Amino acid sequence: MTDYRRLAQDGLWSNNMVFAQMLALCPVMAVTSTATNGLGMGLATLFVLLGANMIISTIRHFISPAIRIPVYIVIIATLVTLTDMLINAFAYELYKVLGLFIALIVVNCAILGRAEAFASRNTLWDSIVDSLMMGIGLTWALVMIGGVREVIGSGTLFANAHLLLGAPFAFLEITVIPDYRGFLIMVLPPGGFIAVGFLLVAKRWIDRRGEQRQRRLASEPDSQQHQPSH
Amino acid sequence: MKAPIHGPHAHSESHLPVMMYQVLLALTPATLYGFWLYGWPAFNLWLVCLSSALVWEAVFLRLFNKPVKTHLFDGSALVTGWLLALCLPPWAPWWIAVTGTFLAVAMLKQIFGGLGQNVFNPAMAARVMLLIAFPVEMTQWVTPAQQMAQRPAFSASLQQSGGQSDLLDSYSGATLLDSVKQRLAMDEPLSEILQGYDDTWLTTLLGSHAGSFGESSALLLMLGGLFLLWRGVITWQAPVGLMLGLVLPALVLNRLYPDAYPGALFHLFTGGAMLAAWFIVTDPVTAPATASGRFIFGLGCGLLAYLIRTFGSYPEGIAFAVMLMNSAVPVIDRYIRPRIYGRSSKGQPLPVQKIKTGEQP
Amino acid sequence: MLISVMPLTFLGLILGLLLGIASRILKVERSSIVEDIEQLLPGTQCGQCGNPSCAAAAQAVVDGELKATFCPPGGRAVAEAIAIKLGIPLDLNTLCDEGPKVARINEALCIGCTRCFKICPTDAILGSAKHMHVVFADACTACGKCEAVCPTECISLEPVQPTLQTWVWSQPAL
Amino acid sequence: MNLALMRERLEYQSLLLGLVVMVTCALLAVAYQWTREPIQQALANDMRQSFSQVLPEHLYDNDLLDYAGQIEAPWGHLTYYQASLAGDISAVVFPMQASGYAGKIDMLVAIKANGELSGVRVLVHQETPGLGDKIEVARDPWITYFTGKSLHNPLPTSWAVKKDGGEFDQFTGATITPRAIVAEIKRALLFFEAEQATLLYPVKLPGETIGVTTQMQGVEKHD
Amino acid sequence: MLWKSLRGGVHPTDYKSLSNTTPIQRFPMMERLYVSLQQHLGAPATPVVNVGDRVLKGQVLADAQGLISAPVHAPTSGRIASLAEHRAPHPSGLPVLVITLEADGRDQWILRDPIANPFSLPPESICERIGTAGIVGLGGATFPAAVKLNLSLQKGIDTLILNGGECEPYLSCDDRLMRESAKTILRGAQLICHAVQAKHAILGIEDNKPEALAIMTEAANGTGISVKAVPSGYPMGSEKQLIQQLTGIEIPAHSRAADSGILVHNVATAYAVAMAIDQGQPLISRIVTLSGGAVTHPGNWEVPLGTLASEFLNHASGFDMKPARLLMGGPMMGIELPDLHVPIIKGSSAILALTEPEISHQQSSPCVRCSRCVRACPMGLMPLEMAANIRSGDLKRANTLGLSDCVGCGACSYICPSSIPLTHLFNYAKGELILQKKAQQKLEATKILAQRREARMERQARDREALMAARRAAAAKKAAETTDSDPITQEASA
Amino acid sequence: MSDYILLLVSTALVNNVILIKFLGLCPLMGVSTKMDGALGMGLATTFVLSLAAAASWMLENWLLNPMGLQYLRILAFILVIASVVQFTEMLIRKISPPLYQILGIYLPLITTNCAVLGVALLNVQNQHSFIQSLMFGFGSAMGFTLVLVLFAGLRERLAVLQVPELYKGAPIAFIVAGLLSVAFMGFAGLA
Ligand SMILES: Cc1cc2nc3c(=O)[nH]c(=O)nc-3n(C[C@H](O)[C@H](O)[C@H](O)COP(=O)(O)O)c2cc1C
Ligand SMILES: Cc1cc2nc3c(=O)[nH]c(=O)nc-3n(C[C@H](O)[C@H](O)[C@H](O)COP(=O)(O)O)c2cc1C
Ligand SMILES: Cc1cc2nc3c(=O)[nH]c(=O)nc-3n(C[C@H](O)[C@H](O)[C@H](O)COP(=O)(O)O)c2cc1C
Ligand SMILES: Cc1cc2nc3c(=O)[nH]c(=O)nc-3n(C[C@H](O)[C@H](O)[C@H](O)CO)c2cc1C
Ligand code: SF4
Ligand code: SF4
Ligand code: SF4
Ligand code: SF4
Ligand code: FES
Repeated sequence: MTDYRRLAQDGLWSNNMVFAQMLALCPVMAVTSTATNGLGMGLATLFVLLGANMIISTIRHFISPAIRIPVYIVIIATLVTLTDMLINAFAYELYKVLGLFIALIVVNCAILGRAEAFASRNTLWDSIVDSLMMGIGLTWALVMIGGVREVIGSGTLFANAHLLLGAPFAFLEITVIPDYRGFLIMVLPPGGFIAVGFLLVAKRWIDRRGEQRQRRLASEPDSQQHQPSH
Repeated sequence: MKAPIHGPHAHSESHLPVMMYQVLLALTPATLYGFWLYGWPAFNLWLVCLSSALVWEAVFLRLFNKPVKTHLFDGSALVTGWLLALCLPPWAPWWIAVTGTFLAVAMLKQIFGGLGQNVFNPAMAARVMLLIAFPVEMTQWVTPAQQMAQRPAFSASLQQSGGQSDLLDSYSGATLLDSVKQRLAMDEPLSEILQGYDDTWLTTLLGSHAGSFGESSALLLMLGGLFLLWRGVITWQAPVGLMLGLVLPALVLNRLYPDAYPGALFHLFTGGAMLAAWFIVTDPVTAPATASGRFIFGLGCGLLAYLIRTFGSYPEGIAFAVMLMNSAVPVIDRYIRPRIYGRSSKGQPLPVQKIKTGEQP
Repeated sequence: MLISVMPLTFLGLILGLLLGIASRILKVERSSIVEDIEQLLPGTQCGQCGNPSCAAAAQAVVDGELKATFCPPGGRAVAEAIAIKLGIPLDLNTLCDEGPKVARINEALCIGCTRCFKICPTDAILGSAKHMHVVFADACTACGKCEAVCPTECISLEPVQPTLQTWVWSQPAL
Repeated sequence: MNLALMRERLEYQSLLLGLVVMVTCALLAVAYQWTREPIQQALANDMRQSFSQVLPEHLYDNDLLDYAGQIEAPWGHLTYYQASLAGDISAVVFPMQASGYAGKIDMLVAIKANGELSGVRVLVHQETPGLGDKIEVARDPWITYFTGKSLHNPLPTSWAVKKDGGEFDQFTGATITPRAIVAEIKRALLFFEAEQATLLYPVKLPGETIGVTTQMQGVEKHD
Repeated sequence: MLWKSLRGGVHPTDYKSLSNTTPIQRFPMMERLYVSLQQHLGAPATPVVNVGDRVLKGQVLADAQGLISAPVHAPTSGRIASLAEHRAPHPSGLPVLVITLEADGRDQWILRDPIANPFSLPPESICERIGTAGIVGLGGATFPAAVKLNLSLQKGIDTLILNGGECEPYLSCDDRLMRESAKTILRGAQLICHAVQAKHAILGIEDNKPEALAIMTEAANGTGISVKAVPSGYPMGSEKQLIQQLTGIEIPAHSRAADSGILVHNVATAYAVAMAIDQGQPLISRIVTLSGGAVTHPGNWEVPLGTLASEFLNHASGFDMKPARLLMGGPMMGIELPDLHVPIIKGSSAILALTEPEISHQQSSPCVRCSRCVRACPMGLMPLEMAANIRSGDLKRANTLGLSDCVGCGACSYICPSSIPLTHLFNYAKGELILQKKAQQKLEATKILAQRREARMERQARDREALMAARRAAAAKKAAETTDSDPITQEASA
Repeated sequence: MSDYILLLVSTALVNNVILIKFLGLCPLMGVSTKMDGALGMGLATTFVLSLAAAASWMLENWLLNPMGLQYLRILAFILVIASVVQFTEMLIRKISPPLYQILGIYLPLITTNCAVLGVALLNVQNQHSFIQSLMFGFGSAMGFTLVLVLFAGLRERLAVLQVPELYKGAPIAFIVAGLLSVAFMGFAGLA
């Protein structure tokens, strides 16, 4: 029985693609000048990841090691091209933003990594769960980074969300700091690195707090065990 | 048992805080001149920079659980704050100063582990980041002549420093580097551009052109630098390297195309060149550790600054050049190192050399 | 349709053939355990472990130069798998180093039972039946086996005392 | 069992990769057929959308994409689009590219038949957010001030930013971007004046159709 | 000749005038002497006398043991009171075996046999004589002189360099010795030259000792020994630096001066050699500088080895004030003494009692990469990098950066404005690396032991199996013969 | 000629692949703990990038364009790049172990470096000629190597500094990368 909870925890937090594995960095940096862009990229990657994992885990028994990588890459490339065409056809505005980086999902090392590390050795269902979790993990990371950069850099959040999600989601677009002068550096290239750096610090801090609490909990049961006997 | 004390049991006189305070002393003449040149707003700026640098230092020392008292007054935060003040536009509002010292002291120094651990020059990196983040405020210059003709009152200066006045509009002017660059870009010949400034290098030496607060007087800065050199706080390699790096390409291009490229002295005495030469590239923390390494470091800073000034988008390239060379310091330190006694420069033991016999004692 | 599929299919056929041939002709023999470990690794080739490729990392972990937890992309699962495969403890930071020790036999209590003599894996104990035994400190690895078997509890592991010859400066407090 | 053995065979490997490629190619070919229309539609819509920004609705009643012409400009090959109202050419629209602070600025210029600007819009640019990006109409109305201007209003000598002694505002702390745009628009006007005859000559009679895709290179090509 | 002056180095205030103006005084014999068995580099000497024995002055108390070692002699006549552990004059403060000698006050010499015509003897016997006299290098390293001479003789020496550098601040024992015993020193030099068959001899003296320079130049006239001034600066007196200064030769890494045909000895060592050969006197006393801001009467004394430092200080001078730090040796390379209850040994060139301002020590602050240490290092190292790597635990990298080339002179620590204990870090790392190497060697040795044991166990098991099989076979045979139950068969089948 | 030099400067410095274009960040974070490794990686990337630029140009202009198959571009490029890299790796490993130590061990890493595909695609997008494509590939690789080596040097130094626990390792590396990117902005407008 596969431990789905663990898969989820790994994908979403402890083995997060960006914050723990530190892969998929190029799209992370390049398209996260706003939270909306991050969301779009995350969803596109999620789609490719899910598709690739499903296919690869289905056909894994037929593939010989010598041509393993080319086969995986071809499959991923196909999915990416599909995504590219679909976005181009049906979400042109988003396409203008994500541009080149959709094509680069192909070499997004994280996808090939997942294919090799997980899909090629696990069952279809496990692979689906894993890719979903990893993909969602990536998406929230992208949204997070985009959000931080956007708020600090220009004082808004989810600007242009309607372009991605449709007019009904225009309510997401918030101006966090009205009349903000803008801290330009955060929306420029350096801001991406700096934002990821500080978010990593935040994750580390939270992890550490968690560990401390765990340790405290671990020491408490001793005292609790004694209580019932009294 | 008490742990034994290891030798040596004698130490030289020079201690770190002394060095730092000597740097502050060396900066004083240029700063006082800056007060006179730019009036109260400049003084406010200086004050805000220094005090906010100290506050950030204290806050972050606290945050990282370091003894605040022992580190706060080692003078390094003051030097950083002071130098940052000197390279800001003289009438910059207070929040530029506070953000700048935050970037310099907290982000570029304390996060790296505090004094001595930073890899980028805090003052320069903060200046660059401010420039990129607030390009408008960071390129508003005051014309000294106008300021001295009609000094704003202290109360008005408070408003200016508070960022709530449009006083600046009536005093503003471009820096020499900026205006020369822009007019050269519009294909005006250099001789025409510099017509109003026929004694360019003399005035810049004394410093009466618009520019950053402390970069105006090349002469006073040089004086401070020579003082540091005399006290042994700095060595000559980096300053000389920087000046050569600026002067050599300027000489060559000026000789070839006198109407398109300003001469050597122009580059040497405008913008932040002198401040950088004596106080920035000499920052021990962010420079290579060997003498020849420091020369190369200075030379690189000069050449890059010239490149950026002349061919890039920014009128002043010193700060970028320093940051770029800062990032090359580990590489320099790796390849430029003293030859170890008894080893070749590659680190191999030397061949054994027999003493020559037959020589009469 | 057909025309668009053909050329690339052809390309695929050729490349597949080439790679197949290449993998056969150019095969380099490597130890099977390294290959097994490499199989376990994500194959991301990300280099975060400090090795230039997963294959090199597999070699390094087999050589004992890396901890089992070296691979960030692999996460916990891979670390566990490697630890199991190599039979090494996963959490290395639970091991604490107390400095060197050596076994010492209390002469007054030793009854000469020879149990310690028999069990010592490095032959560090000298002595004969019914006579006092001594530890040859240079050979003792402080494994503690003799301490466990001694019926009179006369063996103890004691920190090695420095002498003028072996004393070294300790790390300065900074 | 069998599979494991077979996987080691050369032909298997070659065929497998070939097969995978074939299947994926086929899949993509289908997808391509399916999305080609929508993609072109999206592109065309995007362009129409841009046209509508530089041309007031009352100025034309045709689909500009159907009225594209080619001309050699001093700076290279140019595709232009004619707007017509009730069969008369009322304006031409063509792309221009200015060299801004951080790179090329792609814009669309619409000039009425009488030489007046009908509108200018910036399509793609990399200017600094908060500074140069005020040329986007979404951020600042600056670019709309060109509407109605022509080579006579103001006179060519005043086609410059105020800092250079001209008519047009610059942005505080960012002169380079507006300067580039003003210069480029002036160039467009001068070009229009010189090539008026060609540009205003109808590229086709009503009812004729020309494929859209081949004509859009002029505008499509921005990165 | 114009050699490049000392590379790197520092110029500490030298304080030599505190002690170099008065002549060397003879220190009186104390009632009890504590003669350490470890007064030299290498294995400690093994005692050859028993508690209660009466000994004469100059009699051997303990003999050299092993390849690198030196004997120890009685500094005066008297009775062996005890052989016990006593705190060593060593930074660790660990105990060392010490022979306590109760002086009888008669100071009666054992029979001395000076060599009448040493130059007619083969060099080997001169070396042997120097060895039995217990002479060790008096320049600080206390390396047994005979060992060094023998090895040098085998390598072939061209030039003897006498080290009169004395670059450490405060120290003036060599200075005074050169002024007062120039002839003896030169005689010693000639003897050493003969012992290693050297053709030339050079005496290098720092130019901050003009009197010694003048006296030695004068005395050397006609001896064929050249006396040369070298620029003063710390560590000019270090072997490698002095050789480079005087001859221009750089001793390659991992090689010794002897490989280049050079032998370096301290002037006091030469003096001791002359005394041993010409007078038959073993090394039983040495010149010790007593100095420092806290000392009332600084000066130089000839002190019998084994005199307690506390007695030396009390009788010779006393304190002006409470000293901040007590040292044996110079302030740069010397060691801190936790207390003065330790004996003077052959390597004790000085006892210093320093005041706080003289030490000028501060709480250390972070390295600001000022690179003064790089400029100061005479070996061309980058102390700041080595220290940073050691602090972050990367000793191996520190070693590749040149830790093994560091002579431990302390110039870097002296100059560091952040008061970082650089030399301490280096010595810690050097020690740690040695320990690691030893542990590695031990691991390999035990691995072999374990394998051997395993093989033995297997063999024994096989033997036992064979034995059992044989017995079983025998038993079966027997059982076939007699149906009676037999204790042996029972045992075998059990 | 000067056009080509400008193209080189522009791709190596002004539009640096890593810091400005954001391509190839994973190896930047991964293989930059040691300067030697960074140099090796840079050399190997230079090799592959140039090769990929040439191969993809030929593919585009001789196969995809004539047959109107532009929509298969990503697939064709990556297929060829991956195969070529894998093939080169095996070849080098077999024929020259020393070269393999210098270059080969980094090759598998490069397949998944998006700079390679990114540069190939940019070449097509910018309609570069064959020579221009090669120059573009080479210049990008030089820029990549430069940044990788500088960054590795900085990280080597960071490793021995007293960086606060929370910031040690990856976080401070990212912040330094950000500052490096700030510094590279200084090259703006050079070409
Ligand atoms: C980070 C940064 C970004 C800039 N971006 C632009 C820009 O997008 N457009 C522009 O015209 N000037 C920009 N500038 C300003 C120019 O460097 C130059 O100073 C300015 O255009 C001169 O205009 P002024 O004369 O109005 O000050 C920028 C400056 C910096 C520091
Ligand atoms: C840093 C340093 C400084 C030294 N200074 C002196 C010195 O001033 N005088 C001296 O005789 N030996 C000094 N030595 C010791 C010499 O290197 C060398 O060991 C000695 O001269 C050899 O003579 P010896 O064997 O007679 O002691 C110093 C060594 C070092 C490492
Ligand atoms: C052949 C030979 C071997 C030596 N071996 C050692 C040795 O193992 N350890 C040692 O400290 N000195 C040894 N020495 C003496 C050194 O060369 C040097 O004189 C001594 O270390 C003291 O020098 P210093 O005080 O300058 O460090 C040896 C000398 C010779 C000629
Ligand atoms: C000669 C000298 C020059 C200095 N220059 C700078 C400088 O340019 N920028 C700066 O932030 N600090 C400077 N400092 C102060 C100090 O080195 C700086 O705070 C460290 O970089 C922080 O670790 C200087 C200090 C000295 C002694
Ligand atoms: S086990 Fe104890 S009693 Fe027996 S031999 Fe060992 S030490 Fe002696
Ligand atoms: S501790 Fe281990 S190695 Fe040491 S004596 Fe005992 S059994 Fe032998
Ligand atoms: S002298 Fe001290 S502060 Fe200066 S570089 Fe060396 S170790 Fe650092
Ligand atoms: S102690 Fe070592 S590192 Fe320091 S100056 Fe002396 S030789 Fe150089
Ligand atoms: S995503 Fe670009 S290299 Fe990993």
